[in-house]
Amino acid sequence: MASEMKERVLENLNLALSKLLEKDERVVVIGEDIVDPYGGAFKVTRGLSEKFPERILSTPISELGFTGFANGLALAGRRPIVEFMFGDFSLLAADQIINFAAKSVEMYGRTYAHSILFRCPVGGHRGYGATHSQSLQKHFIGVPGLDLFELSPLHDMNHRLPRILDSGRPSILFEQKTMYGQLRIQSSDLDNYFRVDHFGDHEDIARVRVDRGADVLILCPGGQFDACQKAARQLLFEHGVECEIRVPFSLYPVSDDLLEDAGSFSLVVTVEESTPGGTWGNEVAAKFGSNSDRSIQNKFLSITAVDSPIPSAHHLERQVLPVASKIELKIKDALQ
Amino acid sequence: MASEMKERVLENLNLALSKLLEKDERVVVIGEDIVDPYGGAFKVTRGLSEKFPERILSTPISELGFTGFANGLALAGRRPIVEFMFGDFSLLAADQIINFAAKSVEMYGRTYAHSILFRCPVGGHRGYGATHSQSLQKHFIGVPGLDLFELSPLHDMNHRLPRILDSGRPSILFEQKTMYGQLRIQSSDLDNYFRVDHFGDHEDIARVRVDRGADVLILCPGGQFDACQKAARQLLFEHGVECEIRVPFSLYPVSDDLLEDAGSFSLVVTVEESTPGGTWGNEVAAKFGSNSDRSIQNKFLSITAVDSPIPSAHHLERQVLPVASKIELKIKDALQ
Amino acid sequence: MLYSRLEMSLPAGSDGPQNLKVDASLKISSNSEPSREEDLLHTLLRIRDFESALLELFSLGELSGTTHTCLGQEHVPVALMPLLSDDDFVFSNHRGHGHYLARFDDYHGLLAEIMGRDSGICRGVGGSQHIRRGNYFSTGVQGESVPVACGCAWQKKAEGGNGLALAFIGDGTWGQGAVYEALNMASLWSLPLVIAVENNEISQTTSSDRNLAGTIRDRVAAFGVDYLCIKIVDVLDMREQIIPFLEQTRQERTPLVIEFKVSRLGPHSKGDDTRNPATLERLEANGWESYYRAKDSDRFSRLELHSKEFIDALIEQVKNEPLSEWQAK
Amino acid sequence: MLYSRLEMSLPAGSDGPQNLKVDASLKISSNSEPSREEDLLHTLLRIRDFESALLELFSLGELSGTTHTCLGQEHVPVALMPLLSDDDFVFSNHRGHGHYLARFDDYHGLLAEIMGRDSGICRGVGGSQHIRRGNYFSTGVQGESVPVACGCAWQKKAEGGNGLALAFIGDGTWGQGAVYEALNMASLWSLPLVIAVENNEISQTTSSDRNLAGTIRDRVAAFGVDYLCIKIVDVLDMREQIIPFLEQTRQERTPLVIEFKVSRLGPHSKGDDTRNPATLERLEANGWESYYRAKDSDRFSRLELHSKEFIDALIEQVKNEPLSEWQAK
Ligand SMILES: Cc1ncc(C[n+]2csc(CCOP(=O)(O)OP(=O)(O)O)c2C)c(N)n1
Ligand SMILES: Cc1ncc(C[n+]2csc(CCOP(=O)(O)OP(=O)(O)O)c2C)c(N)n1
Ligand SMILES: [Mg+2]
Ligand SMILES: [Mg+2]
Repeated sequence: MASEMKERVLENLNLALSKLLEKDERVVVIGEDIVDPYGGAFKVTRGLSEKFPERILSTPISELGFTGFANGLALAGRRPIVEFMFGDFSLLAADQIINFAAKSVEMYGRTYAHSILFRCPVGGHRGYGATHSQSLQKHFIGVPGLDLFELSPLHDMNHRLPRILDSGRPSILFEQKTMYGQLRIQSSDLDNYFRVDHFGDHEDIARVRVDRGADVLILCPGGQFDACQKAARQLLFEHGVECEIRVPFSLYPVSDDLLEDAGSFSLVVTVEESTPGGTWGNEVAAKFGSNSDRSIQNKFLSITAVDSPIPSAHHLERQVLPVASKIELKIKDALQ
Repeated sequence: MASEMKERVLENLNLALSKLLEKDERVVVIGEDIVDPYGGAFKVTRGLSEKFPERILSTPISELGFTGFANGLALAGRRPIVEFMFGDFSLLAADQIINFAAKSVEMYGRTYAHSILFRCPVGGHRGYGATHSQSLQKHFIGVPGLDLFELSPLHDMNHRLPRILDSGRPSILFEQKTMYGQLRIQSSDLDNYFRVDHFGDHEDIARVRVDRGADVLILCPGGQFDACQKAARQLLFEHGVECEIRVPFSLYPVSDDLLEDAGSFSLVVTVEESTPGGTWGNEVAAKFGSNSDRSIQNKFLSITAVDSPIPSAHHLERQVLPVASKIELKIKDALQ
Repeated sequence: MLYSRLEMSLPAGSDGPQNLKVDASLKISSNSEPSREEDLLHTLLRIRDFESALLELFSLGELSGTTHTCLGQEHVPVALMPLLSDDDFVFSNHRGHGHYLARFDDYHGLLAEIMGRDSGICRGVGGSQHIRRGNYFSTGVQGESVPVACGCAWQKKAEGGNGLALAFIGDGTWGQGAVYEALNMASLWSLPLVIAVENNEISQTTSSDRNLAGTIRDRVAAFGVDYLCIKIVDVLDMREQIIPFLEQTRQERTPLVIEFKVSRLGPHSKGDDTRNPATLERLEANGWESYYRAKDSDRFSRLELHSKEFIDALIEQVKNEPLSEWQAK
Repeated sequence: MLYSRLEMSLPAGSDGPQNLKVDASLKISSNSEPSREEDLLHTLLRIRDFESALLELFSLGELSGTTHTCLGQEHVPVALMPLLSDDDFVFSNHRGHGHYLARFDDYHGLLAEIMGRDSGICRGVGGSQHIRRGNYFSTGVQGESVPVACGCAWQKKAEGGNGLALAFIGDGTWGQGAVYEALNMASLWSLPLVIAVENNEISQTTSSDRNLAGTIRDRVAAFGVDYLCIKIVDVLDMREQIIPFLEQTRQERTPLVIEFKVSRLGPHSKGDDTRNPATLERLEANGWESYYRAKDSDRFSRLELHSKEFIDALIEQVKNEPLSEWQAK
């Protein structure tokens, strides 16, 4: 794809789905109100039902039931992709995700492929209120057989979606709702200062930095990249603090690559929109703790939302969620 | 209670429930097959329906529905205690627990009491297989408004059960199935070597040690105490390694007290039966990391089950779960 | 007369809780009284105008988030609410503005809530979908409230008295298993649970023939639960049909499902209507607006004017209020 | 004859997958053939003895974990299984030994599984409740498999052909919302899904009048799904009643619920029966054992002996096998 072409995150995901449906007859997409002309609450499936009418299934409001249905398809050799209208509702299907999909891989004494992808739009800043705004990623960490991924403006889904399904492992893709409309970052220059590259297995870790040897390493899922990037710019321009941001595509398991060389930063920061407790940041920290040389005196900082349900009013949402200015401030404080 | 009286963990819990029902008219117990003469799959509610026939509700097989029902009781000022026959099935009710019970506390702009207790029998070693043996504690960590507790042979439930309900916060009590039949530890001498005391808020942290100044600090939920204690004895007698074991009643939030003085041990270990990833141990480690003086070079070790569904066959279960001999070995290795 | 007294006691624009206690055993007389009908028509219009104003505010960018208006369905809560006592539990859903307004007559509190003002019912934290006031609750997860209402109904029965719990759900929400789990318990335990189904034959963009097999009537009957279907839009006549059934629920403590055949005249949320204009026109022709306009068009126009002024003034007022100062704990 | 061929091709004790492919359009003749009936009675008895042996092994402490025997319900899978092709999907539940044995005639594989031997179907990892072999699955969470089976039925229909998916559930499992979510989808999308309900009027210790309001028949009908009730215990007669319904499911791709009125003669799991002996006696008198014993008591005794010997030998064999050497990855 020409790096000059402007593409939104939503378009990229939509296109990736379309190509996948075209190439792989086994793929079926399942969810509420996903057929055209509506194309899903966030329009991720727009246009698909026109092209693949047999394989885009708009379901009753039955999260547990249609997730089970999708598990059945997976057992029968299909490759279902399940859209939860809001990731919050994945809790209604937790039994089918954790006790069936994930168990199908190893519970029967042999390893079986169970190719199924659950898509969860997550996150706040849209004024939907506490039951439609959560970032529940952390609750699905550490289920044997279940892999977690997150969408980002830095990761092309065209080859990544098929890869997830090829893995034969049930997976969840988290998608920050506010990110759908953002432009993808396709060039290696983010702007005149920050440069982008990718490293690690499958080039799955996107790295954004001014240069080698930054002071601060920020680790965040795709959904927080925008806020982190803004914070990093402020830190650079206002306070002369250089940050390197790494955005992994795979949230769990946490790849060793993510922490490559992490000991050389004076501060390592994780940023996520989840409430505190049992966070992805803890998982990263644990990995860091066990891998890195503890004689290096670097600090670890975990930035999350406030321990509260997410309010509806826009200005109150900003109070509890980790917006750029708060990230900036917390990093600044931690450096002192 | 006289320290000489031998009481099993199950009896203690059953008695605590009975007293609570007697003292507090608002308490209602809800679950599958919990009435007499059966008294629940693990007999925790035995005898209660005879004494309080109106307030012990045996339900259809409807985990989501009866959890919702209990939430309704809580809204109406009752104090429901919900028994999941197996903690694994709490996943069917995750929406009612996370999106309703926990949200009821703060989602409406004011703080409301929502007194409800979910009881989850957890853990393996009973040969029930992968969908009836899990330790899902970690998946409920970090939900605003939701507190987590775990039963132990070291904690008297008689005053603790009422306290949970008095808190006005939805709570989950995890109960290791293999522990129900164990004798409670009611004296301050565990044996000729190890002594027991309690400290922290509400004396909620039980401490088992030979003396001050042990080498290793083992932190574990009640369900792992038995294995940890056996490992500690072996370490002492076979290898001359002194361990102090701390068993908190409150799993989450993790109390500051739990890590009191932790920096003075050469090794801090968490033991839990969960699979790796997003563990309680990570939560403790994160707290440790942020609280303690990092110039102390102590190590942190997290012991969990293997990353696998729990097999049915007894000998295979032992292979994946953290039994005493494995705990002993891992601690010995970490000390080298 | 009971209902005129009731409605007289609800001053327009009041935002204090109203004592709506009603002796359900009282029957209303069948000949409609002009003053009573005028009052309820005024309520219908104010709810309609409230909802239309929200859509307007959204399109002007003065509101964000989500809003599911009850345009076309206003008569359901207006008919139902005066039949409930304020000790009864009410569970509203995502399409709940009309439920709230008909219950509390508190336009200010709801608008302030939706606009994130401090005087909002829940200080802007709950928002359009998450409301709590006394025994009135709403939440945004479809089906979640039905088993919850079941628990409240159990408590009502345990207390003695004739209280009940009522939950509103849409036709599409019959896709949720929780509804059946609750029906089963309510029937087994004989609980005074009322499910008010607003069947607008659509869920978001999915017409009910594409997500609901069989009929709601049969599903209800299969659980041994009483069923009433309301197809009319005359609010007083609706009440007359409902009262004996509610009465039975209160006296016998038996569950009841009331299916209201209604039309959603607005978009699902904002601007997301995939239906064609002809369909909408047909639906409008059968709604309460056409009905009451035809019945007395002068009265209708007069009240419409009042209502618009009332809502316009309300918006001005709320806009000028300070934003909520709620702080997370 | 079709069925004699079928059952002849199932060597006792075989543990390889059997090709049970059947042309469902073939009807069986109504006059029973002795050899065929002898075979199926032998199967009934071996399943019964297998289950009894498990309870015995438990009481001797030679088995641990949980086991839910199908004592009294053996005739259901014995009637059903030969009517399925081996491409059809089957979802068993916690009370699934009979389902497995009737489908695969593999006593060795199942006992080895339950005893944690390497030759077990799932190497001792799955255990009594979690079995997978080809298109046959079981899991221990009530109701979980019904929507899953629905997905498999969709695939069967998408493939063309006349395949179906069948899920076994108990009466108590009608408490689970997932069942209704699946019924709704199966009806809306017209899927060849069969739900075989083994209604023993009890769930663990709860009698069905205490956890099931209304009737299963009505619940099914409310979703526009076909329904068949089987109250008899003569296996060949059962098949005759079932075949036209299954045929319709295959041809028209429509869902079907078959309710089998059965008696659970054993405990729920082990030794946890709270029913009184008189009740159990009454139930036994109506079961397939009494029926077939009365029909030909010599034959019954002869086969009973065979079966006991077969199971005894099996136990000896499996006991001497090495424990599973499965390793977590
Ligand atoms: C569990 C759940 N799934 C999906 C949604 C998203 N959603 C909100 S409203 C709606 C349609 C509801 O349809 P219906 O019950 O008929 O009510 P109506 O909107 O027509 O009043 C959907 C799917 C939700 N809120 N909750
Ligand atoms: C979701 C879930 N809840 C509870 C259980 C525990 N349990 C196992 S069997 C059973 C009773 C099932 O009754 P029924 O469906 O009638 O089948 P039966 O045992 O009579 O064959 C229960 C409650 C379970 N396995 N799954
Ligand atoms: Mg609708
Ligand atoms: Mg049963």
